[in-house]
Amino acid sequence: MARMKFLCDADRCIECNACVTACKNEHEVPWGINRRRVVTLNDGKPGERSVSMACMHCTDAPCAAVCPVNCFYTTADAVVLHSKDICIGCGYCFYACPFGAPQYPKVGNFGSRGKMDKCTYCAGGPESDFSTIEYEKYGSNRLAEGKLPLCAEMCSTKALLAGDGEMIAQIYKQRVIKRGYGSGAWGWKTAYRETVAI
Amino acid sequence: MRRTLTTFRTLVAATILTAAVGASSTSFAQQTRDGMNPTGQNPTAESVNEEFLFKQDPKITGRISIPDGKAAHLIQPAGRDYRDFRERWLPWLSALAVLGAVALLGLFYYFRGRILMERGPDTGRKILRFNGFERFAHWMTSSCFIILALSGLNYIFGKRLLMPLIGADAFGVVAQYAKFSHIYLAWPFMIGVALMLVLWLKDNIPNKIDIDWIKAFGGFVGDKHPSAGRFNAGQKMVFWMVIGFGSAMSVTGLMMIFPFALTDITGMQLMQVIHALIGIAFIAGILAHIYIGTLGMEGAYDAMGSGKVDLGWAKVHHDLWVEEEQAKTASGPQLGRHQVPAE
Amino acid sequence: MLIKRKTGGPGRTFHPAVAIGDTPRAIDRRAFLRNSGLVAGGLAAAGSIQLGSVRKAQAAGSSAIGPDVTIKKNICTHCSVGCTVTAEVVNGVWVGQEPSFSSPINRGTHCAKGAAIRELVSSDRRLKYPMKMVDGQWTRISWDQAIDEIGDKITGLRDKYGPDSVYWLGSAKFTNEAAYIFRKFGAFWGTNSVDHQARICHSTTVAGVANTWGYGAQTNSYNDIRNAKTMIILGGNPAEAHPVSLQHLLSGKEINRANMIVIDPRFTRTAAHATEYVRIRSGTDIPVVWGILWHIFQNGWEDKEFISQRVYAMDDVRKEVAKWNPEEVERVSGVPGEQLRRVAETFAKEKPATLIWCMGATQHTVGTANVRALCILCLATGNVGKPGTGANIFRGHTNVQGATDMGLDVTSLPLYYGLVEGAWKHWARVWDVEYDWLQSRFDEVPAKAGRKARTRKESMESPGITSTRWFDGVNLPEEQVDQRTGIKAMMVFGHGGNTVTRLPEAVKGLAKLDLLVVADPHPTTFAALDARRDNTYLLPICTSLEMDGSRTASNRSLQWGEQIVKPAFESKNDYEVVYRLAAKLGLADKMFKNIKVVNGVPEAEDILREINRGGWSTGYCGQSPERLKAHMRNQVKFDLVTLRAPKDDPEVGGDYYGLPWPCWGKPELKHPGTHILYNTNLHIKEGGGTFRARFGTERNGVTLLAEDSFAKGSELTDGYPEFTMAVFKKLGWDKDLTADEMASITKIGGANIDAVSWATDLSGGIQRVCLDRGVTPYGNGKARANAWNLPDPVPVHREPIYTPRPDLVAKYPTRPDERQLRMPNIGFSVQKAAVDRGIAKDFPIILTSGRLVEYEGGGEETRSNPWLAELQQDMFVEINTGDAADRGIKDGQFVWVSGPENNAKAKVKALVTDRVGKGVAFMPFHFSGWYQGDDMRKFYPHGTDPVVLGESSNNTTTYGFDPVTGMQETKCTLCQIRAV
Amino acid sequence: MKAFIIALVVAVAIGTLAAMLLNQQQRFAYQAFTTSGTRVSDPAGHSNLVGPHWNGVTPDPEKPSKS
Repeated sequence: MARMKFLCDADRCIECNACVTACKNEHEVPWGINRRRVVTLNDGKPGERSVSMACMHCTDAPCAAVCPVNCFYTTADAVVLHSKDICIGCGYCFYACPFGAPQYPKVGNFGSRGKMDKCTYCAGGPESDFSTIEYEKYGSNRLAEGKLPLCAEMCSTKALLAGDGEMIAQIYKQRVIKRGYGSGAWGWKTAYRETVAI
Repeated sequence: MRRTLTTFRTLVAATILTAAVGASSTSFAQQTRDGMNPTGQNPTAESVNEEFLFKQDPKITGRISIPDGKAAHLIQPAGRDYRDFRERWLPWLSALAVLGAVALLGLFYYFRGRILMERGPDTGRKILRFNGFERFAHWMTSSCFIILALSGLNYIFGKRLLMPLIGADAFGVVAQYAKFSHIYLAWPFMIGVALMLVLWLKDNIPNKIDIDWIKAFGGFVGDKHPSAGRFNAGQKMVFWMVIGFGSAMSVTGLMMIFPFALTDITGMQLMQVIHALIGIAFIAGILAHIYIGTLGMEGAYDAMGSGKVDLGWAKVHHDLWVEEEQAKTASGPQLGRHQVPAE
Repeated sequence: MLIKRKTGGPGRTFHPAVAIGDTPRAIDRRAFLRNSGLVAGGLAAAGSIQLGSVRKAQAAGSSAIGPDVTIKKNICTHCSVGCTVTAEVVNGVWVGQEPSFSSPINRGTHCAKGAAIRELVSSDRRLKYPMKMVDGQWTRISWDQAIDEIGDKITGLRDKYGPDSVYWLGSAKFTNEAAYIFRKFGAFWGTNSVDHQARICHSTTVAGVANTWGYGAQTNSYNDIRNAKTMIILGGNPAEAHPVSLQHLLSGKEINRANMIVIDPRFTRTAAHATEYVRIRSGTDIPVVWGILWHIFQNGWEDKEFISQRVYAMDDVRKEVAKWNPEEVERVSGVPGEQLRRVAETFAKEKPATLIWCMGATQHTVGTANVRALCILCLATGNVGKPGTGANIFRGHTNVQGATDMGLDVTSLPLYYGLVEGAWKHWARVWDVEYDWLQSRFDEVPAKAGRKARTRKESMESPGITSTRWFDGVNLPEEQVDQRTGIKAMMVFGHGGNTVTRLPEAVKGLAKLDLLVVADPHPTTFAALDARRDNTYLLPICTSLEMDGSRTASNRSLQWGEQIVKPAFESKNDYEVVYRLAAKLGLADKMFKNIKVVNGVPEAEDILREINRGGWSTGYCGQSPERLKAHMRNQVKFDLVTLRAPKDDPEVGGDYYGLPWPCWGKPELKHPGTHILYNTNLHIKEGGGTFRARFGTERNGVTLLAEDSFAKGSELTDGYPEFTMAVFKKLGWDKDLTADEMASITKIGGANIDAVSWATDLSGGIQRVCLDRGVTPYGNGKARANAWNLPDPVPVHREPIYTPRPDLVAKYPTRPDERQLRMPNIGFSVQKAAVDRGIAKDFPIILTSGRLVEYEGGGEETRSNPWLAELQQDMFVEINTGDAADRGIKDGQFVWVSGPENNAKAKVKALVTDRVGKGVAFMPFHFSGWYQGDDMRKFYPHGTDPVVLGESSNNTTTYGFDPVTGMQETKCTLCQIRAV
Repeated sequence: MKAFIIALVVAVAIGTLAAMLLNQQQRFAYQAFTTSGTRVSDPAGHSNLVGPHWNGVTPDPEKPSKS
């Protein structure tokens, strides 16, 4: 059984934001909601690195744990999804999420922020696959089409890897061995309690 | 004891966390200025990595072009600690606090029983203890409190207790409305707390009499009644608990109603922790208050119900206050005979 | 109308049996709810594992949309890399984008712009119908009315002021075919003032590179950079400007452990991935390059054999380089000698090495000289004409290479034939019109201001006014403009108004124009500067995603893009609009004599065939539409590194992807195209070549032909001149020509058959014979280290007009005032005045500009795309932390950036960063819509305002033009920054 | 009892008022994450995840989706 993960090779990431707009394009995500984003560390200084970040679909996901209404579930591919029918928009998942993934359609007060939205690993939601309603609530369901998340598929330098955790770790390892450097699998320790050993 | 310690540790950790953020950001800024000219350096060789950044700051923060400050935090592992608190400790703590309070009160009831009114010469005569406005303030605050407490507990226990019973869909709806009520009824609650502060502050200033009252265990043990003014030390404690916890809940609650308005993610987590911890303590405290006001003492409910108490009872429990009131009006507010409540 | 992706069939119900039975999935909603109802924590997943394993197997064949989805391929319009865009279309609506994994260029990937390109077509900010400004108000009009009125007005202007009074500004976003008919239209109209964006991006590259070794284009390709062991990126930030190219660069860097050296005033996103970063002062590229060469010559690291065989006059360069010892280089550029020595040694020794440059090198008053110096560095180290080497020039727009090739250039007819009589006669033959008639279309210019009068023929052969100076052509006194009158009308097709320097002057010019026509998907800055009340027209043009045609990527590969959807709203494609205008002017019959027109729209394929018929000089003759379409069908067959398809492939066997020009001979010859220019290790039939013998055979007794160097399999084993019938006769090769070919050549040559050359022979016979004999049709010459026809034959350093180092001006002054391209260039006077007035004291910060990854060019299109606009919502200036602290400026606050001319100022946000060094500020050039602190949003036609507006960086840019091409100076001026 | 009833009524009234005020000052993400240089169109109808199903409430299956 595949265990889906994301891995951003920061030595390849050039902050081109293709992942961000690919996500918008695929799911028609409105302005103000960024399921994926690119953060630049050490900006303008030697050692500067950019990292593309979205929901990492954690092992034992903290969002799912703290959710007061248990609206999260993990698929067989280890993708962490949630039901917008049950979500009450309380925002606890944002506090617990190490990666700032949850987004809310309204900003301001807690009372009516709308249903939480986050990266679905292009795997839709609890509604039946390819239904209109699934698309409108969660975006398209590429995984069920046998495709991977579009952000990773369109990454300009192939920095962002998506797929089975072991496979992408292997790809990353080979890259690091080949080129002789690598700043590590960002967020893996926090998300999966493991890291890619080189 | 271990549990309280852990709670304390979580709190302390959270505080240190916030302090550390401030401290490390200054050192980072200095570094910025020094490392100004990267001429001649090999940017590939010196890339930053997670380990290095986590040494500088418990969360990794960078630059992002979208105007959303939250998004600039790349990784904040503190979310894991928050989750630990919320899922591992909080349910047990709150269960212990609430059930513990109920159990203690049960024990107290079992051993002490209902405190019955002592019959005396003034039994049957009434004295106005709380006027209509005071009662209004009390009931507004307390009714809101009950809803807030229940909806608050729902955040912790709903999915564990209610959801299996009624199913996810129904629970989703219930939780949604519980959330709405929690947010919106917080406002009358806050107003109520403020009103109570204004109404009863002058009668709740601690004084020497309170020490004697406490020394005498408030008369709960034994049958001698210590003197007390309008409010005895126990009631004052309830008052100050309501004011203190109420305002703490209000401040943290407001911070949470307007997320990220004044603080960042670490602050939000801290607010959550404080709100939850005080919340359960508050609930436990108020349970005791409810017990004494209703079941614990004979005819208690009518004190806040009608506002009038039995003069005899008042003379026993609040002798100084009765003297004061009777000094104001020669006749005193003596009303018809009735069953006499207390609080 | 379906406007967004929705599922094709009716939505499924939520009956559990249906949900589970129809589409097995990891966990269906009901199952999930049951689980979460039963267990509090993470057991939900465990309960679903079985379901999940079933799903994987069954879901593979399903599609999100259903059977009625069609796939269309076009090319991303946002840079020159040439990424294939794969569109999913349902019922004529573009509903989704898929990665184009089969394209050897982008391999599925995109940058932010490419990944968001679908929005361009459905954008609600597009110009929806033709509009006309009536007394300051935008009014909707019909296409017929628009064409009618515009046609009448330009005819009136032509009658009154002559054809040169109307300026034709074309676009690098045109397809090749559109660029070609636009240039042809200019010729038929009778002016050479036909220009496009290449003027302001790589005109100096084209001039500099072509003057060095023959053709003004990238010598290798993005993919070929994977072979490099060393790459220097000078004045370029491909990580933001060409992100997909970084895929190839970084792969090369990783696989070969290549050195990646970035030389730039700014620590860019590219520099972050470099192995060495060299920070220079803006405008000191020549000292730095000469400084590198100083070490190379000093240590004998140059490629002596290469120089002696294939380079002319390298010794002239040695003399100039000798002046640039490490001390002087450091004094002028700030780069320590030790570092340059390291760079020099790496570049010369760790070969193959390539040099990559972009607008940081080209957009200077010394742009052409910069480019020449860079070419010389490649030549000195023998890094040209082999895999992994070369001048890899990254161009800016989707088809800026093609549009340049097609002659949207004031100095040339299509395909670099120039403006000489022979060129006009060649194209007159291709177009099947009388040369005399063409000549009659041009203007007679009376003598003025001491200049001689000009005949029609002389006008025809005199370069036009450059797009960088159009407003000078309006504003300057008429006697200073070298044509009958100044410019009276601007016909702007697909070109922003904010990309040219000195915007305040442009605003003045706009106000004075008799007519302004903007034909674009968006209104552009031209329409929104609030300078005009009347005689202004907006024509909605569709994006090139909505039309067929070929585009030439930076690596000279042509790719055929097919129309994805029909033009949105009332917009029309360029072909139709040019055709309608031509029809209105009565030129259509002549212009489209040999081009098929279907329902009023010329057919792209047929235009390309005409290009093929005339494009001999640049090898645009072999890329028939059929071949290009076959390449798009067979993308997956081309190799990632060599870009070549296997020889045994029935459709594209042996071809290089996109038939990179030169693709010699007629399409039937099946020349594979030329992946790497001047590569002598390959037979010309396999894409080999030599340096072009373009400048004669000898000069001052020294040969200009190659010595002992020739392409593999060549019958001539030494240098040789370009092939004409005269040379053919001498060699006896004329006998190889067929009767038909001879007949055609005889017809062309008339009395002087000897003059018919490889470039003018319409039969293709000369090229065919050349190929058979393994020789390059354009000859086998030497590259020129000394280009004697240029103002500075050997590049010399010249301080920028507005330099922060006035102390260096005496030693390194800019060129004296002179006249170029119908205009005075008074750079020297301006520089002198700036030094005398002590400008550098009042404006102590160097202002440079560049690109952001989210936006492109003038940015109207990309700033109207919410997916991109969200990521860059404010115009900003990057200011060094030290400079910001001195001025009390905080990150994110508004500041005034003021420039030394026109009291110019711009209100922008400060981005405090160490990307720029102390004393340097950087602004992106994509913004417009704010002008000197005022929001101009209300001046856009209702609803067409871009999502994001901001100050244009060109509000504060200043005077300065390259003497060869009129390139503007955008990379080095001065400014002052103050908190608002 | 009267005080109690009034208290409940007033509590509900204040709560409702608070709800109204809070909802009034509520801003959509597209409004909140926008700066002075921008004019953003209302994403409803243009974007997914908003519009008729903004809150994730299951829509009437009979209602045809916008096409």
